[in-house]
Amino acid sequence: MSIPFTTQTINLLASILLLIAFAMLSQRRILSLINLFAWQGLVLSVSTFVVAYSTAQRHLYYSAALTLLLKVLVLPWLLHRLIRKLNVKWDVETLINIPATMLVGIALVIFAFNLAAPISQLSESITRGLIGIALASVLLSLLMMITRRKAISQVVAFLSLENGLFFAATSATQGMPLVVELGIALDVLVATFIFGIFFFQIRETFDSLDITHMEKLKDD
Amino acid sequence: MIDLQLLVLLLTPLFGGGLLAVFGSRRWAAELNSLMSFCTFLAAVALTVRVIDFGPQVVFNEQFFIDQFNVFLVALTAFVAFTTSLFSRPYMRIEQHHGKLSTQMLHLYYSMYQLFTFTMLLALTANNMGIIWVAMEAATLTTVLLVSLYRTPASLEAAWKYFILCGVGIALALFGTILLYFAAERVLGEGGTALLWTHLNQVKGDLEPTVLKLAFVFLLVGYGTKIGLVPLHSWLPDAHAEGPTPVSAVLSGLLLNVALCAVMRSKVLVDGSLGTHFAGNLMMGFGLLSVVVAALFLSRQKDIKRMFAYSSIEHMGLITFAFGMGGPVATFAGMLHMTVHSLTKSAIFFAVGHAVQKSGTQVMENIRGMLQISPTVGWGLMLGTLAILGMPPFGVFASEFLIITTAMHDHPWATPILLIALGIAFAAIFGKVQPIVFGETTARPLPHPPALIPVFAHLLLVLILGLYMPPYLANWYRQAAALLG
Amino acid sequence: MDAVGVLPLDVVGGVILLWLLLGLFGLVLQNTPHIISSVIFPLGAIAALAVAGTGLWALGEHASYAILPMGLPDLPLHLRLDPLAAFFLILLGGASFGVSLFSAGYFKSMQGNTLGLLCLEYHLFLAGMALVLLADDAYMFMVAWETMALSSYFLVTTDHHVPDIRKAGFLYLLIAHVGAIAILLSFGVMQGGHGIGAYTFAAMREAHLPVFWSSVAFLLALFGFGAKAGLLPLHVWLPEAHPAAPSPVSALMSGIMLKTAIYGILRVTFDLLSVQQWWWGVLALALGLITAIFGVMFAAVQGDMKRLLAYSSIENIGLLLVGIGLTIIFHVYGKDALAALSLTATLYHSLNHAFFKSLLFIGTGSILHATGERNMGRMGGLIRHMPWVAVLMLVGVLSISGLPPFNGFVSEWLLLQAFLLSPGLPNSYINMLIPVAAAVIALAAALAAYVMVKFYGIIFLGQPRGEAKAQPHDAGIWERIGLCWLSLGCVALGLAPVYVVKQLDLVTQVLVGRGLGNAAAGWLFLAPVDIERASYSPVIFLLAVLGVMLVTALAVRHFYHGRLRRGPAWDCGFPAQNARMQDTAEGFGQPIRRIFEPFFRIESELPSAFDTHPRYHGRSDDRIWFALYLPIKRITEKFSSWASLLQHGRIHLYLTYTFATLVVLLAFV
Amino acid sequence: MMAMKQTLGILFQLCQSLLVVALAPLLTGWVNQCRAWLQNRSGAGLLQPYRTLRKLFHKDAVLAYNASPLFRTTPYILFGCMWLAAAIIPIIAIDLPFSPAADVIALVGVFALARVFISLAAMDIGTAFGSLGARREMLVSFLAEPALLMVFFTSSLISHSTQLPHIVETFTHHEFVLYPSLAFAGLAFVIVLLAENARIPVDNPSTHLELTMIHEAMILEYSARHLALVEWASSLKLLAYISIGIALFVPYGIAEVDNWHALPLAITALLVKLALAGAGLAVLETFLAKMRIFRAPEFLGTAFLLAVLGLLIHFLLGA
Repeated sequence: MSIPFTTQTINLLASILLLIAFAMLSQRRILSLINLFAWQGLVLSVSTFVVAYSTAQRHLYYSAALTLLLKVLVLPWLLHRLIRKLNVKWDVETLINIPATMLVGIALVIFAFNLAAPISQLSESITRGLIGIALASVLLSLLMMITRRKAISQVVAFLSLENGLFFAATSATQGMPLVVELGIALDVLVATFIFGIFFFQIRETFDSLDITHMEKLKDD
Repeated sequence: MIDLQLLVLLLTPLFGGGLLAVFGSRRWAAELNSLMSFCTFLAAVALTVRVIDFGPQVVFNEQFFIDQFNVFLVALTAFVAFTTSLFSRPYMRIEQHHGKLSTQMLHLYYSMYQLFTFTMLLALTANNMGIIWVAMEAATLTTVLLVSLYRTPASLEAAWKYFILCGVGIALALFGTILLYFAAERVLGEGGTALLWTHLNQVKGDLEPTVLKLAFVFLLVGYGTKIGLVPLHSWLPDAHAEGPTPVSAVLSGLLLNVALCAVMRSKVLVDGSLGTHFAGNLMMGFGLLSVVVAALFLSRQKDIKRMFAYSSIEHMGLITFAFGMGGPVATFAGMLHMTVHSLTKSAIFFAVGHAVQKSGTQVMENIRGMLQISPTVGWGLMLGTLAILGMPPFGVFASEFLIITTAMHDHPWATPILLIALGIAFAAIFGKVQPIVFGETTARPLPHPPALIPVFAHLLLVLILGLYMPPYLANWYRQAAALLG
Repeated sequence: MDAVGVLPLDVVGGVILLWLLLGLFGLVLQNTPHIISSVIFPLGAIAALAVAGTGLWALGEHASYAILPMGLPDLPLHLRLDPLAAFFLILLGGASFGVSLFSAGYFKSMQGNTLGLLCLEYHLFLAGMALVLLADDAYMFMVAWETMALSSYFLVTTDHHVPDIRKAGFLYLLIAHVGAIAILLSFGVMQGGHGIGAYTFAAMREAHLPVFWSSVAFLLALFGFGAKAGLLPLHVWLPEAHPAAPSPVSALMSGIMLKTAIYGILRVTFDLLSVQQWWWGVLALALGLITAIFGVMFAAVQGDMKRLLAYSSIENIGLLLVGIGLTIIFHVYGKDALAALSLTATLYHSLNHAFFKSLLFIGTGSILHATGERNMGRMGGLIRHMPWVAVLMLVGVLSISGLPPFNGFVSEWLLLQAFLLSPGLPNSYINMLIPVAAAVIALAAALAAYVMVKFYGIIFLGQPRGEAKAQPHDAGIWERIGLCWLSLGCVALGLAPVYVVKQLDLVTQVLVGRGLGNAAAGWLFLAPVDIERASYSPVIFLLAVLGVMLVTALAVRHFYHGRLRRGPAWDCGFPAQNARMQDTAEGFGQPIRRIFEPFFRIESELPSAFDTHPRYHGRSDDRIWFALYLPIKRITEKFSSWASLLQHGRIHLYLTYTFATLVVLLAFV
Repeated sequence: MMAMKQTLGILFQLCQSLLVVALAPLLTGWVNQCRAWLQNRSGAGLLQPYRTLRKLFHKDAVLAYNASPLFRTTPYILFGCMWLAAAIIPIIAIDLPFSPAADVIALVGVFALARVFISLAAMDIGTAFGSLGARREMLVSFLAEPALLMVFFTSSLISHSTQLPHIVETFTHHEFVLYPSLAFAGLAFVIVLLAENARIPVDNPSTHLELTMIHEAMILEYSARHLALVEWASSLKLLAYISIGIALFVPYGIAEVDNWHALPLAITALLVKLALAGAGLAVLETFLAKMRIFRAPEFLGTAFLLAVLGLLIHFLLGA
């Protein structure tokens, strides 16, 4: 039998998602980082849409729309605005140099796939192996959070982590119950606002968004 | 009937949050805060009584589930939230008087306090693992702003760390939840029911073990961050030390319990499905690690609130260990320890709060002779410390006795480690608290009379629990322990 | 007795309640201190007497039980009063009666709020000790035990404004806590069966442990109770805490609380554990000997009178442990008569020690009030200002030096008899060890006499050294009553050994299965085994000496004259002599320090020959402190400094922890 | 028969008690006389101690201003203790009615009691020499006392009794056995005897050189009847010690109670033994030299060691 078209598309989108995650990991400039994030959101919503179409679940359409609205339009816009307001320096300093990060990233992807292999074996739904990809992208964004030095890039990493999760929630499993998704979405939104508040507070306290300033609290 | 009670329980704080969002800057905001908390407490009592009478119940087309286990946490949460609101009334006034807080900040504080209570109650009563997650996230979000209330660099830093670390943790927990759903939907089919704990609990035998293992790892790491298990604990001391004291009290007194409750729920599922003791062993490992490392941390602390934050880590580790061991006695002991720890620790934080206000610093070298300036604060701190250190006849000793004796029977190798850690903790904490309470003082009196009824109320309860446990309470605990297995 | 319908246990329980109530009253009556001192404390004393009486009554009775509807849900509080507990109750009541009466006078001058608090803690302390003796399950025992520790800690730190006292209190509570942990562990090892119900002593008696585990339990118990008793090397808190505490409290702690530890060891070894091993006895014996010698050596070089007494308590605890060790050995080898003998000696000595040590400690209290001094180097000639205290304390001094016809001698005599009758044990090593042990005991006893001569001579005799108070006043009426009671106890225990031993038989029968009896069936002679072998009659002894004294005195008066002139002291006709020519406390102890030099950690600065104001300063410290405790402290600190590297302040690091934890867990499941 | 035995016992007891009190100064005199002869002096004669006592009793007592009652009672206590000790040791007869009142351990106790009191009395006045003497006395005794106890242990382990009468009985009535352990014990006992009775090489009874004296330093402040009693007590002590030695090591000739005729023999035997012992003591004192006070502990330590060694040997050889 040949794999149905929808599944092919979803797999394609999944790989694009992973690709974008890598791109973000290697990205040096904040603006394009945010754009990538927006793209990731787009991919996410499309894949959700496809899943919704193929499994004919009404509420997945909603969540696809929600994703489109939130992750592609609102959040990037907010971030852009923040950057303009706080006129952050354009480029991102990383703690570990990019190539090393990439290598670790690849290792992580392999790790994630191995981990997910047994699971995807027993999944008879249309979306085999997507768990692995979701897991990989989650781990990648986590890695990105560890390696980035600016508050904003950390936040973006955090949000893309949420994207990975969302992908797992919608595509890998045919969508969580709607209540949950709404809740999640709400939380993400609020989180972003609070992040925004923090940026301003941090900015006015440390007059920089470099979180290496915030290493005073420790045991010595 | 019961759904009404639940509705009241949940809506009161929500509504209160709304009210205070409007009137938060009025002079009587504090009283309103206490009032709402009191109403919540009443609702919780009513609910508890009902559940004890009629056993576990599900309401609102199964979205909410109340059994002996979470209802006891609900009661505890409502009670401590109430006493804390009583304490925070004069405390915050004094802070304002010292010019540390502005009215807007208080405004934020009061409304957030109510919302925080709401999220915790939601997380406790929700039946849907997804909703539990949402509530936990919301609890984080509400407390983040409370931690950074003072807007000092330190508090900002603490809040930021708290936010990021717990955010990440929670996100991982979400992944765990998704995996859970992924496993569940193949048994329970698509749609709403697949995340309902009650249903999952019924079919836990058929759930796919490999997935659940994976899921539990994510859930444990996720919620474990919130419990403050070593090595995920890093945010905890900062947040406790830099936030306002009432917030520290509710954080370590309540939020940690709520997170632990979530972990327990998933543990029940996972071990049920695996038929092994996988989750239990993981929890025991984390618990033991937390106890030991926290004990080692204690002796180097300079900041008093930080020190007691570490002691919270230690006790959470102990509880996790107990729950990990499982079995009726250990689980019983774990819940008992949850109770007494919440009561004692919040009492300690109350006393510490006033001690800090009197001496104007959190650095322990500069807090001296509390007995001299105010015996109540001094004795409150001293007795609270002795209680938390597991000195009989306080209740903490009772639960520790149960935990240790059970461990001695089931896992003899663990007991010396535990006891040595407890000994180190004793030396560290008591050696630091003693000069704070005794000796000559440098502190100054306060503009407002401190509220110390909560302190002694809590300590009295703990003392009673150590000497005499009312039969119905014991039965209640037993039933809950039976539920958790 | 059951015709009355009241069991001894009920009475004791009532008294304990009464004590708690009195304590609370004390707290309430803060504003009327005179009532606290002159009403509540005497009432507490009477209650104590009731306890002693009940103990005496319960000695003959069967064990009586009670279960309180309290404690843990599945482990209610069990109480049990058997002869062993009864004996220690007698000890508790008898000694604390005197101490409480003394306290009534001693705390008179204290200010209200402190006194109220102290009254509460004091009676809580008494109640705690009584409950320790009654406890019949692990939880009850631990609660009582720690209540005792806590209340005594607060009593020790009564005067908490002095940093040293705070330090002493902390050290005390810490070591007590460590000991409690060990005790808890040993209970855990001894638990019988499954579930929390296995922690009743009854269940433990039923659980017949394998040799290995019962040895573990014994060692843990020895450690735990040794920490409370001041056994080497866990003694360090004792010489700090006893001087720090108010004197009546030191009296209670040293006289009674240490005995609860002895009680614990006896309870675990002979009651809860079904079989003993011979090497336990050897271990206890060796530890006891070391402790005894160590204690008395350090007592000899002390300058602070209460420290001196504290060290002598360590010595006596050592002797008691020697007795226990002997008992174990004999019991294991089935020589029950000898076991009974040495056990009798042990119990007798703990009773004696309770009396004379309390006596001496409260005596130092009176001295402290009179002179405001604890340093013997500034005392002297007090016998002329405080005759009551002087005479009564002389009794205590003679008793503790183990001199006939006082009580200290009887127990030492019994102990030495036990040694003398020992040969014929199957194990040749022990046969070799025992005479040496006896020698060490004799040495310790002789040294004790040395110490006490120093103690009494420096404090009460000679000329006043230094600038102490001009006119020290004698003890008040309450204090005198207390002192009288205790010294009477010393004399009575010394003169009526036959009766006491008869009572003790009831205890030894329970523990080692047979009593001593009295071979010389008569009240006059104490003959533990056989009148042919050994006998002792303090009464005849006393009468003879007194008679001779009387006769001589009269004869001298009659045949010659009783003329007497007063004049300046001759002292080989040295012209300019002053008080500074007498031995100081350090001077008197100096020979000991010189002989046993390697045991001390001595730092002393001697004045040069041409010093116009020569000042000698010397202190001898405990090597163990530097060799054992400081290293432990350092190690812990090192560990914690390693731990604190975790908390490095960098959020990236923290995220990495989360990440690493996740990956590791994922990799390994 | 029983009553007869009892009365006899009482009679013997009385007779011994009086005898020892009467005899004690004579012994001292004899020892001094021998020493005089050995040192080519004519000596003061055997009865000199009696004369001294008489003189002292006649004198008026002089007491330091600050002397306390303790100081005044001590001589009597001393005298009482020593007399008791000398009275219950089987010197002329074996089972005296008083002897069960105190076995050897109690005997050591008696000596200790006396010692403690004399030391306290010495510290009472508060002179330099008094406390010096007291300290030295205690220093000597805390080593001598256990040694003595060990000596007693050895003999009582052999005779299975701590009652001197029974020890004596065993040694006299069983067939003669050589006890190597007793040899050690005897050696230790001699040293103890020297030390306890303030004899050279530990102390020098006939000097007032502050650096050397121990016993004398303690009784410096005593005068007249008090001094007399103290002196008498110390000669009693010497007698008691020597007769303990006799009882332990050469117990032959000590009478049973139940026959009259043994009495004269016993007394003569006693006198002979005492004379020999005294002479021996004198010889020792003449040929030994006084040692530094801080060598004394080593000296007594040897005694202690010897005694313990004897004990161990007893355990080893069973003899």
